[in-house]
Amino acid sequence: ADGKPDKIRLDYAYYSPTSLVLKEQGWLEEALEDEGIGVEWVLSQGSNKALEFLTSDSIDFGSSAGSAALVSKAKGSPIQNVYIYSQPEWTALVADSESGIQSVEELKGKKVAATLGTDPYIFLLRALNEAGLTAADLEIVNLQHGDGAVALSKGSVDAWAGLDPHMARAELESDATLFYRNKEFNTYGFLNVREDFAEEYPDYVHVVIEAYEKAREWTIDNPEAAAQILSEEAEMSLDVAKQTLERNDFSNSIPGDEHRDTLRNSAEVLLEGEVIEADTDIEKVVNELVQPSFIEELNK
Amino acid sequence: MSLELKEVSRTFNGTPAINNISFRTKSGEIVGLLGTSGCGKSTILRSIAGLDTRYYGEITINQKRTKGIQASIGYIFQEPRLLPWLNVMENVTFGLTGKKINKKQRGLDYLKSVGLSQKEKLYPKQLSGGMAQRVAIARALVTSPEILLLDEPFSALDAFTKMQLQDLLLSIWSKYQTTMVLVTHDIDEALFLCDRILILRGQPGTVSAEIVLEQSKPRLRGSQEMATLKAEILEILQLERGEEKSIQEKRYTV
Amino acid sequence: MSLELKEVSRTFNGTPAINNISFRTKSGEIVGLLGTSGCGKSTILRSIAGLDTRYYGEITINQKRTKGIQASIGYIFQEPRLLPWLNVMENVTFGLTGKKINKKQRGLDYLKSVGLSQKEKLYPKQLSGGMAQRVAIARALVTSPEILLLDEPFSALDAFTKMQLQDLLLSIWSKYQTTMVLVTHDIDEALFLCDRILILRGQPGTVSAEIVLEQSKPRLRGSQEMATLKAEILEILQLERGEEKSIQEKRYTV
Amino acid sequence: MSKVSEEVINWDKNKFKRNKSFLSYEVIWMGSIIPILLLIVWEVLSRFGYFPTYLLPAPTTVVDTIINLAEDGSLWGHVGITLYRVFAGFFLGTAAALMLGGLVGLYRKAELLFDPLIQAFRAIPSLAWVPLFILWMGIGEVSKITMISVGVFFPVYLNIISGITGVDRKLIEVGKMNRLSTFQLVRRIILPASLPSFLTGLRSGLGLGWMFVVAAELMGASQGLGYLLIAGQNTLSPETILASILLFAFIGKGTDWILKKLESRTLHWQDRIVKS
Amino acid sequence: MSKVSEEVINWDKNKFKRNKSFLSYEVIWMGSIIPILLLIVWEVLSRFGYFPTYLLPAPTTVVDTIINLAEDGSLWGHVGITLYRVFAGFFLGTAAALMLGGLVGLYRKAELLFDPLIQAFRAIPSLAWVPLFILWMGIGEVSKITMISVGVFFPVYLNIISGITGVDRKLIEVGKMNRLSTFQLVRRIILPASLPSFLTGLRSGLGLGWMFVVAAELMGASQGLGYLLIAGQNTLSPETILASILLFAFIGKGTDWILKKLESRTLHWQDRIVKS
Ligand SMILES: Nc1ncnc2c1ncn2[C@@H]1O[C@H](COP(=O)(O)OP(=O)(O)OP(=O)(O)O)[C@@H](O)[C@H]1O
Ligand SMILES: Nc1ncnc2c1ncn2[C@@H]1O[C@H](COP(=O)(O)OP(=O)(O)OP(=O)(O)O)[C@@H](O)[C@H]1O
Ligand SMILES: [Mg+2]
Ligand SMILES: [Mg+2]
Repeated sequence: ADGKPDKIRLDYAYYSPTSLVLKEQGWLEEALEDEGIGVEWVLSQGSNKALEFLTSDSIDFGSSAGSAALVSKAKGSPIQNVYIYSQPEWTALVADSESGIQSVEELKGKKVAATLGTDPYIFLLRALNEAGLTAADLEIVNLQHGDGAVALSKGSVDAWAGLDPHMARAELESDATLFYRNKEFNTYGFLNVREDFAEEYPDYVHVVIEAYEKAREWTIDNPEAAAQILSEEAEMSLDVAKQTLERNDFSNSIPGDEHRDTLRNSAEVLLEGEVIEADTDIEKVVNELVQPSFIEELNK
Repeated sequence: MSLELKEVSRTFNGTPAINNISFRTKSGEIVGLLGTSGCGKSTILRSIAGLDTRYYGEITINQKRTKGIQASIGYIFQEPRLLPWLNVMENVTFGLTGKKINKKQRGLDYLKSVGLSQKEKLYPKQLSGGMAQRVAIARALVTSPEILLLDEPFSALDAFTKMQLQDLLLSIWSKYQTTMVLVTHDIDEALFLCDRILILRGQPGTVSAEIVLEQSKPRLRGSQEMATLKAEILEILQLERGEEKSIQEKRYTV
Repeated sequence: MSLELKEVSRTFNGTPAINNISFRTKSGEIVGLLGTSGCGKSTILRSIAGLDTRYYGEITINQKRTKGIQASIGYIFQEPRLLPWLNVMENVTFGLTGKKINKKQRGLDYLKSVGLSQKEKLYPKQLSGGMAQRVAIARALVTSPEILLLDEPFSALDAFTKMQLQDLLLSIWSKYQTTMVLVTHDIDEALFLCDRILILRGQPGTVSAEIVLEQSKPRLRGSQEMATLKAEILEILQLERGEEKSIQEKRYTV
Repeated sequence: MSKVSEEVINWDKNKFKRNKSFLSYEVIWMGSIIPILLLIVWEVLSRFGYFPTYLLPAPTTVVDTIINLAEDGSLWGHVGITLYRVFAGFFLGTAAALMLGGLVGLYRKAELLFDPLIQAFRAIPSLAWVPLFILWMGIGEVSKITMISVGVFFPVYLNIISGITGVDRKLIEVGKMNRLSTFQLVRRIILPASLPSFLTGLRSGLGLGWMFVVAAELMGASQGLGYLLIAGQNTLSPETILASILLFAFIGKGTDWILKKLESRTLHWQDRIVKS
Repeated sequence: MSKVSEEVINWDKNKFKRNKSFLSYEVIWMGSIIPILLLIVWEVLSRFGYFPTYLLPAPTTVVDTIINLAEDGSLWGHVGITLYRVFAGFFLGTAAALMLGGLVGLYRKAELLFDPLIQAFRAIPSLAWVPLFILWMGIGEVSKITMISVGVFFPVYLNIISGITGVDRKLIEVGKMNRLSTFQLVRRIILPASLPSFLTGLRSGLGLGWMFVVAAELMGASQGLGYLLIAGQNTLSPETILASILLFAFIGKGTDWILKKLESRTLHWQDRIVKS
């Protein structure tokens, strides 16, 4: 494993502000320039796309929600999580303020929009679980994130398991209120690498993580500028971008036990929903997925 | 029904096809149009039928000036124009309205007249050229129109089928007193059927001669009288073809 | 090129159209087919051309038994069958190969022969029935085929245009010694052009009489000899139509 | 009738019969060659690990998935509801296309008024309609069926217009001489004459209807083949995706087969060349 | 030539001329009535708050968005790359449809072999292909263009076959009597005779090509109209969604207009009825 790749392919995504900052600042290109290694940026429109690109060997590093990475890993995709780009609070339960819905318990018998298998969906199930309800107690309508916002404001559904930036915008520009928030139920932003790549070029995993660390620190130091970048890249208004950024916690970037716990808890819900096979060895999957070794080596 | 054309002209994209055609038919008269290929015979029929309205001049039917499709005109086109998705019987009864059983009976009668009984189930693609033309003839006759326009109706038929259908036409004429305009290339046919023959000439076509036949119908085929007349007509035609000099309208009376 | 049919039969969906048709033409001979509508004349031509191969029996061209399309057969169909997306000139030169300029010159020559010079830019939808038929004739003649099959080529034409084209056909025949099979309803035409006339009868069609004309071409139109022969042919035809009794093959020699 | 001609008849009939039974056998047999070959190649490649199963499971796995769906009964729900939506959308879309296509095909005024707008709408992707449809019609069956009918509409509309403008003037004149009203002219001449084009439009439209199912079932469905596909994509389970693809292919082919039969039934009058 | 007939000529020519200029004016004018009405209704409803602006902004807002895109230059990038993909996919798809459609239309063997499979594929939605295409071809331009060509393929294919089977046997026989080879027969008779159907297929196919752009640009694009649409959906900016819809409609209409012109150019020989 002493070779070097021709180029490194990373994704960038509007749900990962650090990736936008990194792409904008060009630090990775700088770091690799001397070795003659190119950098290729690919836009991911969502976690599932990022994972699709990863597993089909279209990119080397991909950003996804932790739960999505877990599902993918459980299905056998050769990926590892080497870095946490943020702890976002990107999902919450949203209702129209006029509807008077105040708590999760009130959802009983109501229609709730969520996108099957995604973080908001897991969030919803966990919230229900906590409130002593199950999916059978209400009607979950499968709608894409954006369509859920429309359906909510149209009154087609009573509540919506929202996702930023849709949620931020709905909050800012309409009567939507986030009636249930829980940062713990969000499954973090995972930066995943293909196992092949990690095995063959461990050094370059370090290089990428280093660059990401630089971007993370810069984002913490320059929230205004970061919001500017986000709003420009994703063509969203500055207010929405700021709101979105505020709900991201960039303090911890090392994959660890808290992440494993969240994944285990998510796995329970996913097993129940038959999104992952009943005979999956969750413990093994979680341990194989979460690989703090690269960043730990780097920090040494 | 009487029919009159007054100075009818028609141009296609700047090229005149007929020029100042005028004639008049009494009710129940059979008028023949003779003329070289491309001189505008079909164009005249289309104008009378109302299928072509971009002519200059005036066409009156029963003293009423008209433009556009007229009721009770039957048209036998130069080509059979059968509807390929209908079988022979359905093609023949296409223009009939009323009870199905009556339509069928009428259709069968006329199919028999044109010598196509037992062929009613065939589709147009299974017909010979002459059979298709006969179906088209039956289709036009079966509605008993008051004015009948015939564009070389029998040209695809052998001598005897032709004679038979000429007789059929005459019997229909004597029954309904149908006014007819008959385009034909067969001088014998014109002499056998028509009360008046117009000879068209040139491009654009103009009426160059008008022959009135006063002998009553049915006439004898191949009589001596006819033969002389035929020779005369041939001469007129030949003259025209020979040179392009203007010929004054002549009126022959037999 | 010589041509021979041996006991050719063809049925369509169980209905026989022709039955045991046999005849032979020498090279450069013109054979006429006369018969009532629907008796199978076009079917015979289609079999010779190779457009229809589902016949029974044997067809030999130049002593070679064949089935399928043959080189250097020209076919004038019963309908004009012009390609609607090509103009007159392009239709006429459709079958020609070689340099464009040569093709055009040949096309112009033949268009002139059929009386359509100056019409080369028109599209089929702008032609009269007779003009379309003449374009089709020019299209078949322009390739100088060694065998020419003509299915009522002149039926849509007026008497004089018809004569002109008959003369054209004869001039081509005398230049290239083309073998021809000519389907026609015009007895005069058959007598003027053919070396032999086959009269078909019935449905399914069979050969009921064969008339050999030994007078050399070009012949005089309307001669006394022709007139007698015409009467004779009419009689044969009439006999057949009158009743369905079998007629033994007769050989007339003039 | 002579002996030979009787022979000729029998020979012809026999050939016809033989051809017929021979044909249906041949049709199925030859039609299966390529799909079966593809399946075998796919299975073998999967078995030998050329395609990792987390990306492209073997056909047997996919078929297993379908069988599982069938056994727990949910398959019929998916297929049934989607079939219902497609058929409803198909009829709606076809009806609208017939009306508008007829108007635009027959009247110049209608063409000038409507055609430009319709042609502009034709390029808008199904996914783009989703938020608008939710906004206008909510997330019930109405919006789903309307979405599918939008897909069906365009090819049918285009083919109807092309069919109408392609009708031979000569045949229309026959109708006019028989004093048909505009409506009768359409029903008795224009429709049958443009039938080949219309049927092609129907087949194209039905295909597009199947394609629009996904967009339709993005609008709050909890059953259906499109839902299955989306759920498969969201839960990263390729066997569900492939199962839904296979079902789309099979059922789509089935519905198309019906139209194809209809086509050969109603177009027997066409004077076509016999294929070699 | 007499005086009257000369008059007739001039009158005819004048009428022709007047019609022409009158027409193009009328065409634009009448074609705009309905779109403009719709826009006004939309604008008014938005202004009066009937549609909440965060769901359906007013047309003026949408146009502003487009103008902004144009000003910062990114519009040309989006439009350019999508146009490139659509055109490349269009040519590829049409070429494939011509080849396969020709084979299937002309040879019974080819029909039996290929047609069943192709018909089955026709019902598979564009989104379903996305994961497979990424798997087989990665996320470069190749997979995007292929995706679009898949969309273009089917309607063109269907219409070619319908066109070929609808060619009058009589005309094909003319070709045969002129000893054309199969290839020449196709080029000189079958293709021109089936041109109306083929062109309808092209127009249908181009429309579908535009629709498949979204699926294509789901495969790792960062520019293009489909990208704009998806990005708009993902970042919940309805003005971007609507801007992309408007652009789809305009540019789709534009490309269709080219084909429509081509159609009326090449089909002038059709003997059609003049519309009232
Ligand atoms: N494709 C076909 N399918 C079924 N029957 C056919 C077909 N073609 C011809 N026939 C039948 O064969 C018979 C002979 O037809 P053919 O066209 O040879 O007649 P023909 O002698 O040329 O008549 P005409 O002088 O009217 O053109 C007719 O009865 C016709 O119905
Ligand atoms: N639609 C058209 N467009 C342009 N020119 C036309 C059209 N229809 C007819 N013509 C022209 O008008 C002239 C007369 O045509 P018409 O069909 O009336 O002739 P016709 O006397 O019936 O000839 P034929 O005996 O050959 O049928 C021809 O020169 C023809 O080219
Ligand atoms: Mg005419
Ligand atoms: Mg014939």
